[in-house]
Amino acid sequence: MEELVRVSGLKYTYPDGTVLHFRGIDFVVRRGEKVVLLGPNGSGKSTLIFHLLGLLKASQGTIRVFGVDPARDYTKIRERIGVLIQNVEEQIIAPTVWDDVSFSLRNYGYRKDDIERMVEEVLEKLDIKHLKDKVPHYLSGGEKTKVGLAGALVTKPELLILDEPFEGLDPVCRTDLIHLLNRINRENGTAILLSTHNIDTVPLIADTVYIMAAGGEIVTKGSPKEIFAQLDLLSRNHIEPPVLGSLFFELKKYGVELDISLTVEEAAKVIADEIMTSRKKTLHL
Amino acid sequence: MEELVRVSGLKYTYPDGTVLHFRGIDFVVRRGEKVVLLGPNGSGKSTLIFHLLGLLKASQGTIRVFGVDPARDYTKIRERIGVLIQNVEEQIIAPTVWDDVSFSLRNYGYRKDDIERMVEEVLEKLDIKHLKDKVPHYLSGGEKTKVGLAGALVTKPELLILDEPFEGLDPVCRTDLIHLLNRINRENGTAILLSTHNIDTVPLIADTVYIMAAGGEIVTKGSPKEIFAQLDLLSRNHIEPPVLGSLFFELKKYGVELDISLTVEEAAKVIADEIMTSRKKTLHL
Amino acid sequence: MDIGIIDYLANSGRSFFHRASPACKMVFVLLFVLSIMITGDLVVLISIYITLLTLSLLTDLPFLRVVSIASYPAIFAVLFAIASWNGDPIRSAVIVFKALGAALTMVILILTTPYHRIFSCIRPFLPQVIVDGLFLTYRALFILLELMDNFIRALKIRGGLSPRSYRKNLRNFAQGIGLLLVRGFDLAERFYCVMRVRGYSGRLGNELIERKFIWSDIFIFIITLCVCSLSFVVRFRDDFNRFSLYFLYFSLFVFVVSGFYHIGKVLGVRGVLWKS
Amino acid sequence: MSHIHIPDGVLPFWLVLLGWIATMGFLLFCIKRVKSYGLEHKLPLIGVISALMIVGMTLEIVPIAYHVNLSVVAGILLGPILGFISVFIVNLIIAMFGHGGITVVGLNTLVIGVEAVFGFYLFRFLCYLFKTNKALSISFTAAISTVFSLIISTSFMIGIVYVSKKDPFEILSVYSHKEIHDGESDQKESKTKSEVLSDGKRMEKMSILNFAKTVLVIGFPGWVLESTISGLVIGYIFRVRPDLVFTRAT
Repeated sequence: MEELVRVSGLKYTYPDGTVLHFRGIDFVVRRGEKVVLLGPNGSGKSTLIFHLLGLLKASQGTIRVFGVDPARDYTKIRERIGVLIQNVEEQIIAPTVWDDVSFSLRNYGYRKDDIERMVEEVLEKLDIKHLKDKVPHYLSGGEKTKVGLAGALVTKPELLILDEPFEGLDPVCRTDLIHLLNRINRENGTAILLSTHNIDTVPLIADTVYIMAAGGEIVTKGSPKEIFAQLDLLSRNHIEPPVLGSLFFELKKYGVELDISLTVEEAAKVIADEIMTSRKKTLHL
Repeated sequence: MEELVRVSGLKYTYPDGTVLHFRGIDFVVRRGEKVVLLGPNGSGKSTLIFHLLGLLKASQGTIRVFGVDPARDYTKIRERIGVLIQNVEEQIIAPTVWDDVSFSLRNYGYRKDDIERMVEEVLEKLDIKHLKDKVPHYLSGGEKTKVGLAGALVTKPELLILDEPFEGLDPVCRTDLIHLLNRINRENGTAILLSTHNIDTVPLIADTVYIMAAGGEIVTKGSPKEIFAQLDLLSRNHIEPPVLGSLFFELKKYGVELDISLTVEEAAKVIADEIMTSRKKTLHL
Repeated sequence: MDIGIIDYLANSGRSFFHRASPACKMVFVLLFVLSIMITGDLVVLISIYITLLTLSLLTDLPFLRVVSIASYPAIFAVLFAIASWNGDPIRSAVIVFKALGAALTMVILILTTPYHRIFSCIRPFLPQVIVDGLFLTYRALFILLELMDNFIRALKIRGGLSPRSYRKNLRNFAQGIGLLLVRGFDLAERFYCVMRVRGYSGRLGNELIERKFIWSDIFIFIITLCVCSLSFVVRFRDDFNRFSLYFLYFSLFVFVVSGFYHIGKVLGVRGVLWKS
Repeated sequence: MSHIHIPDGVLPFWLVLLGWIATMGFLLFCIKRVKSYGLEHKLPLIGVISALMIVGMTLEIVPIAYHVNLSVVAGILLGPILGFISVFIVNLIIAMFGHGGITVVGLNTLVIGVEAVFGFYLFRFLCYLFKTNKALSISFTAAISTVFSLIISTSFMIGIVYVSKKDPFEILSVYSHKEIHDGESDQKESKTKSEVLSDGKRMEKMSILNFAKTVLVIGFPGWVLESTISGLVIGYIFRVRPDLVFTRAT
């Protein structure tokens, strides 16, 4: 698959002198892929994302987004990228929902009726048409996230970048958002790059997970299952494994070795199967 | 045990006319108890807490905190309550950590050497003595929470109230905080009242859980185990059950009925036991 | 000055005044303020003020609150009046009523029209930077107000606000403002990032304006025209002075009638007096 | 009330118009300068600081109508150019609350803009002069700058009222104009006219003095409040983020 993003050997020095060095594995996002960047607070997830958006300039290393260096040519690729930064609240800058969702279209110089149509479409898709004329500060947290997302999706980007989108959402809103993102990925083939420290959401959305350690090192990558089998690696990097991962790990200690499953349904099936087969054997004998 | 807090039949009308009515069960916190208030965003958890702190005045119902009505006599009880409200950032008022931790002591008119001693003590306890002269603005999220907590604990309160303390913390910081709170509760006998929508933390800290529904109704109370056995009640109130709770629920569907356990270790033990007994039976036969 | 409440009332109101087009209400403001400015006749000024009171009844908003919000400049006007006192009470009254009338006009506008609508109406008359500055200010205002609420709450909980220790309060407030400023700079930085990422090129807000003319527009327009022409006539045709009293009686009559109407039908007694 | 918001209807039309023209002129100049610094970067700052000034006004620190303006703080942090733009935005918005006249936004902007601009230069100058680099002395310097800027802006405001040359009555009241007008045909009446004029002059002198006195008396507690707060705020910011106090001025 075509590579949309590749970051390698990135080094960035903060104004206070701290250095973030993205060593180790190259960071890659391919077309249509759902990538999760997992790491503790302060591991540099946001910094990495800021580099992809051309907001920071690396002192070393290469960054390619759609084949160009975003620090220099972000305007060339900006319509192909949708962004939802941390604190959605601060991402909504226009006075009404409609204005905010149409913000980038208007600034990119789209035609008026095109704008109307595209905004209508995206509001419909996210099911927030009724909020059109609302003022952002009267929206709930979940609604704000959706409005922010609508603003990011309105240009029909090929790559959607989300920085800690689950922050401040309650579990129900979070699940909603995950379903929505998966749908967008499925229907439009939009690649998704998402940073989070909420590990429980990872299995529900990720094709590929990158684990970042403090200081910016990319420790490992892999599918959620591969990653969560390496419990020691996770805990070494201050990442708490998901509950089910730990459960299977604990079971191993009791001598019960089962395939790791990361959704409740699968896990229940695996465990129940194991118990049933044991029982059946009992019966058969 | 002595009741520290009792709220019954509270009714509050927001400026926009929305009414929050805490119907149903009385809300009670006893000395030394750890109570968790669980509910989706907008269910009125914060509103309830604001009432306890005398920040809002109920139009109906009674509130007793240490036997007095906080809306009228909060100053009488303020030294017995430590508070960490949502958004620690705005709660850290003073320009350095020391100034901030000593803030309430200075306002309550403590003597200078008492202040020094008490601040020293609490910083020691929370293991943040090295931050003493730091500017809070530059601290990490976890450190900020600790500083806020130190400011709340410095008067050695009998009741500690925390509103969504886990918001914005990564899992490792969260676990840290939970351990810390449990320790404080154990060592000083401080009662803890904590509101959250993060259900996975509940079994780790709660003695008693109150479930709130949208509109302020207190739907049910009980120990974590009792609560999480009622999966349908949770989902009806837009609360996602914890992963292990759902797992046991799913297992039931396969005909495997086990005792619900809410920590990974326990759950692993229960499942492993079940599998082992089945296997053993096999062997015995 | 409770900005939160004002904004809420403007956004949530459903009266015919709220529904009227912002442009029409701008014309209303323009002509009413003009009428107030050009006239020097106290009777006419009082009549205009009473007409404005009637209009504020028609906004379905808590009446006393509206009037009290609009009474703030009276403090300054009284100051100007006292300062130039020469024994003529009428002259002072004229000064005060001019300020009151103009303020009430503005307040009716602001309580029935969301800010951003007003900004987009004045957009053609101001440089783009200022308009975008206004939009951003408006947006930042509510984020900062929330921060300030949190801060005040923290202050109350931690004993930083005591009724009589002004020195301590002053100090703590200053820290709070400092805190907000520091947070504000962070906020500005993030706004900047967002604007860059989303391709800001000098257009922030309010593009979606429906240009429908509804009957409430016509109603407001007619009243405005009446008041304005009366004020002009009285100002420039001296022989018309003696009729200004009729204007006063008439406006008073309308006010009383609509007052009763509202007490009875729309709001109920409590609502008219003080609905919080 | 560290400064007086001039309400609608007390100043003559020509002065109000002049105020608008001057303010617009300055604004255009400022905007041109800002554009050369990069609008994208400065606009959010203007928005946020303006919002903060308004938030500051809602804080009732001492009951009654005293509130802080933070115009000098805005000046110090933003610099004179951005500071002036901010002041205009704030004035326009608060005029919509009926808080200070809508027709005199121009003049009010000039008055408070003077505060911000002078505050900035005074603060920088005093810091340079005394080589202040401690939080306490920074606070003190900011407070002193605030006091002087307030004196300057208040004098400027009194000046504006004086320049309007008339005491408000003559401009406002149709009758006085009319009396003078009607008298022109008649000799005897014209004497009355000169009497009226000299009378007016005397009254005018007295009233401007009265006005100045009242403004100073009422303003004084406001000045103390405003400069204390401004000093403390700048001191706080200097302790927390010193880089903000001495950024390159715009």
